Amino acid sequence: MKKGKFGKYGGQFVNEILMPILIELEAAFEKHYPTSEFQEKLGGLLRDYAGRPTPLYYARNFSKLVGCQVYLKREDLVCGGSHKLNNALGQALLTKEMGKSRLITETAAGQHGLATVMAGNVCGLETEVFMGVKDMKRQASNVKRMKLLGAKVTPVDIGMGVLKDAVSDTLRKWTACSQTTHYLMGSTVGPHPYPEIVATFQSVIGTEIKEQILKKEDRPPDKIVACGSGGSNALGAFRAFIDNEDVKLVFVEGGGESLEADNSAAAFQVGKPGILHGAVMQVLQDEHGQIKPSKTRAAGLNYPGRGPEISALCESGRVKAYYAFDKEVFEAVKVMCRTEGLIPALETAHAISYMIKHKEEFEKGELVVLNYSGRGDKDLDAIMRYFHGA
Amino acid sequence: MKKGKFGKYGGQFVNEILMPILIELEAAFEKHYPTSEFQEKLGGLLRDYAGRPTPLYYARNFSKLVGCQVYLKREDLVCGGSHKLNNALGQALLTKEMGKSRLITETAAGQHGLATVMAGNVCGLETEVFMGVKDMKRQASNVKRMKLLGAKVTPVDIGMGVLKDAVSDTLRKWTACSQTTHYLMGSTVGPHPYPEIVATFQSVIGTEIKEQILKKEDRPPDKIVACGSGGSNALGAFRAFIDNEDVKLVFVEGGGESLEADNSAAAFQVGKPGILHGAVMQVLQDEHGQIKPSKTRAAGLNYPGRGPEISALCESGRVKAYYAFDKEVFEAVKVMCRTEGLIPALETAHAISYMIKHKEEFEKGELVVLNYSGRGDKDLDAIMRYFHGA
Amino acid sequence: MELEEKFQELKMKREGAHMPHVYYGDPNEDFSLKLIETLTANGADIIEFGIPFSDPTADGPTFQAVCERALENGVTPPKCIQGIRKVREKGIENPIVVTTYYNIPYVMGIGAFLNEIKEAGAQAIIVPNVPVEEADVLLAEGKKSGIHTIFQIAPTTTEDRLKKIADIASGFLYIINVEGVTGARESLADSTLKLVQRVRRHTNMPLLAGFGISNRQQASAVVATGADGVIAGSAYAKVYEKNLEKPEETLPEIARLAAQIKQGCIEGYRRRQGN
Amino acid sequence: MELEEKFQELKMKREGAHMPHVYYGDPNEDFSLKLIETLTANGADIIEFGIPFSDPTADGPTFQAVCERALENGVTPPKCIQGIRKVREKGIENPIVVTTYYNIPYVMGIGAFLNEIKEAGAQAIIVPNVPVEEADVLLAEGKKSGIHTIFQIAPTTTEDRLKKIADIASGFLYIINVEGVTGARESLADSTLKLVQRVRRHTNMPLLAGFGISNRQQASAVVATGADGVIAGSAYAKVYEKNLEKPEETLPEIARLAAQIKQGCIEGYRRRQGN
Ligand SMILES: Cc1ncc(COP(=O)(O)O)c(C=O)c1O
Ligand SMILES: Cc1ncc(COP(=O)(O)O)c(C=O)c1O
Repeated sequence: MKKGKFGKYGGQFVNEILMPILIELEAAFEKHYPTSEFQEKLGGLLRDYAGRPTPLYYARNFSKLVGCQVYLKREDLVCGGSHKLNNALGQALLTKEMGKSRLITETAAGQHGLATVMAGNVCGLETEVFMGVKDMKRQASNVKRMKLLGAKVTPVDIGMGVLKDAVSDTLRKWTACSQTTHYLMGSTVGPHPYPEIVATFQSVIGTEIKEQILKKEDRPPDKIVACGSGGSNALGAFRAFIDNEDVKLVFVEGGGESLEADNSAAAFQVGKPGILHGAVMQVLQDEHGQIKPSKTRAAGLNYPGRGPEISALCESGRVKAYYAFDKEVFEAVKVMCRTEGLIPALETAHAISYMIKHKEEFEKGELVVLNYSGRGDKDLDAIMRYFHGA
Repeated sequence: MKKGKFGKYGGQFVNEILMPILIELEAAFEKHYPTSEFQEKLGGLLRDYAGRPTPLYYARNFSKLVGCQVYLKREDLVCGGSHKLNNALGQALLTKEMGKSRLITETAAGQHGLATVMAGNVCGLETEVFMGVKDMKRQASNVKRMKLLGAKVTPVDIGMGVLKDAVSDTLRKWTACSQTTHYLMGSTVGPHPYPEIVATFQSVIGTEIKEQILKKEDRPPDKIVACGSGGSNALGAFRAFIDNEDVKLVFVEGGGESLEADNSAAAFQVGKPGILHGAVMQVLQDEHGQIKPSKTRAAGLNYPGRGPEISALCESGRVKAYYAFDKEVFEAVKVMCRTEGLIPALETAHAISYMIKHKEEFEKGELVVLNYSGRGDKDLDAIMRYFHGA
Repeated sequence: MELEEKFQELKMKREGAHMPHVYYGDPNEDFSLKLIETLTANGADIIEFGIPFSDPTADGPTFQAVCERALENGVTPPKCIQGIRKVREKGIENPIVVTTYYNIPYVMGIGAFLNEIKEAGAQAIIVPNVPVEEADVLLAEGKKSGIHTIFQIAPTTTEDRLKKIADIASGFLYIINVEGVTGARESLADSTLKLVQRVRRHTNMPLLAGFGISNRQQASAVVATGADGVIAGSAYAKVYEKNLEKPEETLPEIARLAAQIKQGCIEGYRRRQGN
Repeated sequence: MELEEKFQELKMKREGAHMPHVYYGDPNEDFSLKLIETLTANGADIIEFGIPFSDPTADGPTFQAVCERALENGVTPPKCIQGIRKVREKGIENPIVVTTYYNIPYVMGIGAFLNEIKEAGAQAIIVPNVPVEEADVLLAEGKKSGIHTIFQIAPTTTEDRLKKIADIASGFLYIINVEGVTGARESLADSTLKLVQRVRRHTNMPLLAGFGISNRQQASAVVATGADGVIAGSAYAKVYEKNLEKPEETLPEIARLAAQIKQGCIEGYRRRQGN
């Protein structure tokens, strides 16, 4: 298959201005990533700055509740509170290698923006983060964090003021500064080579899972469950297991309020293949190909497209796609709080909700790894408002 | 020396009601802690739930700024965002062994309260957290977290509504329920055996530092710097090095606004030995022995007493006591944000401030480990308000 | 008057002892003196004279507020010791037992402190946050200055400890009725009664039971099971705190309450002896 | 009229080409038709006919707002194609180059889409988010339906890519003046001029330069250095967006602007030829 293509998905559907930059990026990635020097630097930062390896935690109380053996892959313990830093550190190092001095990116939940500033500061790069005005309100605490860390946070008030609009605007801004500035894409979306780069940097998750579960259980898991939108935490967890068909892979997207009208982010349920932000993806759109806004309370899942690789994996049936509604998600937050003392991110709570909803189906000995992608500190106000009003 | 005594400090100055409970606790600790079963359970939780070992991160940019080699011991990466969980997990397990079903505690920054609920939930114990009304306002987000996790958070509005008052009230409440309930003391304070228990559970920090620094630098550090109040994170980091006089130990307490009047928490500067909350400690008090309230913007350092062990170590000169003023602390937060992309807790920023203030004194090759006790998410609003007003 | 004498006298009179607990200086020194006068005039046998402390961890909300007010009003340990003198100057001869938290004597110097209160006219000291394990200095210095060290016994106290405490105690033993802090309570648990009986097996020393006693019935019940008297404190503070502007106006009510509790002590004593 | 014919005609007339860019349907279809009429009546040689897309990532704020308004008003790709027909019905014969983002033809089917616009009267297509690497289908289907695929060349384009693009391009080449998105700009960088010269070394194909052109001077300068014409789009939208209630009232101003830019194209052409 052609580089950057995942079946019919993927590609490089960008303006000519950016093509040379993408080619340069791909070359830089292929040149530097495999070197032991790069691996050492990245490995060192992942270990000492980000806190890897993250634990694989046997959630005894939660397991009892859902009737099988559940391990949580603790990406919430990564510095900054989510898996996003794995990728940000990798790309920031790459940016240094390319001799660029600035990072731009967009963010919805703020987790990726935060990770980008952190990685930028460590590597001595300036950072500008584009963020939809609506998301800036919803994730106000992460905006504060980014600003405190020295990022320029630029509000995006076009469209609905959410992630889709921020990505569009960042792509535009990038065309004007791509020679000095790297667009640090935050998920396995965008034009090639981004999906590949991001998945590669995130695949440390699955590599660790593999080693850890063998040590603990002496066998691979029966199932890996991950939430997702672009798919970076899911692919990060899945990639090491894709060739082993015995390991079932489950992807949970944002159901929003309902699958009807424009109240969902469930692109695998109500979207179809289309081209957005540089690639063919499964995407929410109308009959004529106009992209539709997504809707979910989890800002980090609020994107109308699924990345090319996860799109292809779901189409082929290798990965099963599910969704969780907002209401179920908030309940799942509570369950995890009470059983394990952990406040999950609303995104992560989608995967948790899947486990709760399907608990009748699990067999007692079934071994499930839930990729616990992030902590819920950023969602604290939304969660409190949901349960206690105001 | 008598058990529970550190020179003239320490002891068991409690009501007769509690003495049998303290004796039982000491016995339980001595019986269970050394067993391989307990060690395994605790080790497992520390590793898989809390995320230990925490990294020892070489802070390149910060090192350049202060002119020596600074490693950060990343306790901010412990689940919940500070070192507090190390101790909470240990005591929660001990509570189970003692056959008790409830935990009570107090908290100022909310970090220890949070750690207690988390540990409680994991071990299947109910939790009630006492918190000064003033602290509840200052650390509102941690109050939300604790409640979400299912803790009963009981406001304490006696005195100034801060930690000292909460400790007093928790001690009182404990006398009424000590048969079923364990008081999970959050720092190396209180009557024997608490200072010993807490220091023991926290000493995992220093044990890790020792191993990690030898691996990285092939020699022990020249200096270890830690902030503190009761002293748990400091002793946790120091204990493994106390016998090695070549390793200088620095303890940084809350200077508050100024050392004058009642505007400080610097008990080593303006306090004297006295008896509070069950032990002889260095403590802020008036000429007649009435305990004075402490003052600092760092809720977690806002306690008038220094634990017995750290009191003795500072008195003997083994540990050097410094302090940082609020203003310097906020500036230190900014420096760490910009150099390393990390937002420190206001408490931790005291240790950072020490490094910045004394940068002229460090030698180039000097090897300093800064015990990075917690992340600043809980202080985000206070920090933003300080720098941007409102 | 020495404690021994007082207990001897009460035995003769076939009465249980009543020891009211007053924190000196709330809401002002003058009132405290009048309060003590009223109490002794209405059946109080021994005065527990509290020196307010900033962090009274063994005290409930009522006495916490009492201490806070007294300290805000500028009461200091030296003023309190002066207060003991004033009580004596008024001609009140009942034994005085000073209560305070350990930091107060610790800062002044234990020996100096005990000498001072002795000189001012006190007979004993209660330090609720000093258990036997930490009592060496207090005991030694107490012996030197002739001040009894009073120890407490709680429902949680083991047989082992009970014995240890009984061995070194002098003056009397303070029986803590309930697991908890000072403060008036609606009903007294059976455990108090059991505890009194349990302690009795170890010592013939007078036993005064406190914590939670606020009326005649409780006093009577506790003395009937074997205590030699009761301690009531918060119950009185609860009366005068309702009128802190003119606390003197509550003295008649306090007088009645004191008389009733004393009455309970008398009744209880006689019930115990079977008549 | 075919593109080749138009360029032949302009060569004869010694004029640079002016291609205004209009997103169809903003603020309504009627106005768009009048706008196109006005432009062609005032010197527009080729019409770049935009089909609005929800996420026009190569467009600046002016055209983003244009697309958003048009979509809100219910404009759809089929209505746009119908719009091309209406232009032809009005007797306007200038070549029409359709511009849209790739998802629009992708969803309809590339072949079907190209056939439809061809049938409606278009001569070429620009898809700003399809670089040569992704252009196979577009080229193949374009050949089948007789629609030129127009490629863009940017300041970042390497010699390598320039050659590749020049090899497969047909109709004309679209020179992107600046690194950035569409939108009127105050001044044009020297880089444009250099880029035109650079491209000229690889091809004799007509070169139209766009992005940032909003006046006669810019048009003249760009054509003078070797471009065969200029593209202006946002500059016109910026005129009528000031009066969206009655955009027709802005048509005289638009007419003047179009005439001036065309004048610049003519001047530039003659300056280039040295007279
Ligand atoms: C905690 C968390 N989980 C999941 C996601 C979804 O992103 P992805 O699909 O790339 O993993 C986000 C995005 O912000 C996130 O913050
Ligand atoms: C992050 C952090 N550091 C330090 C402290 C001070 O406590 P200790 O002296 O016990 O380490 C606290 C207390 O809450 C804290 O939250």
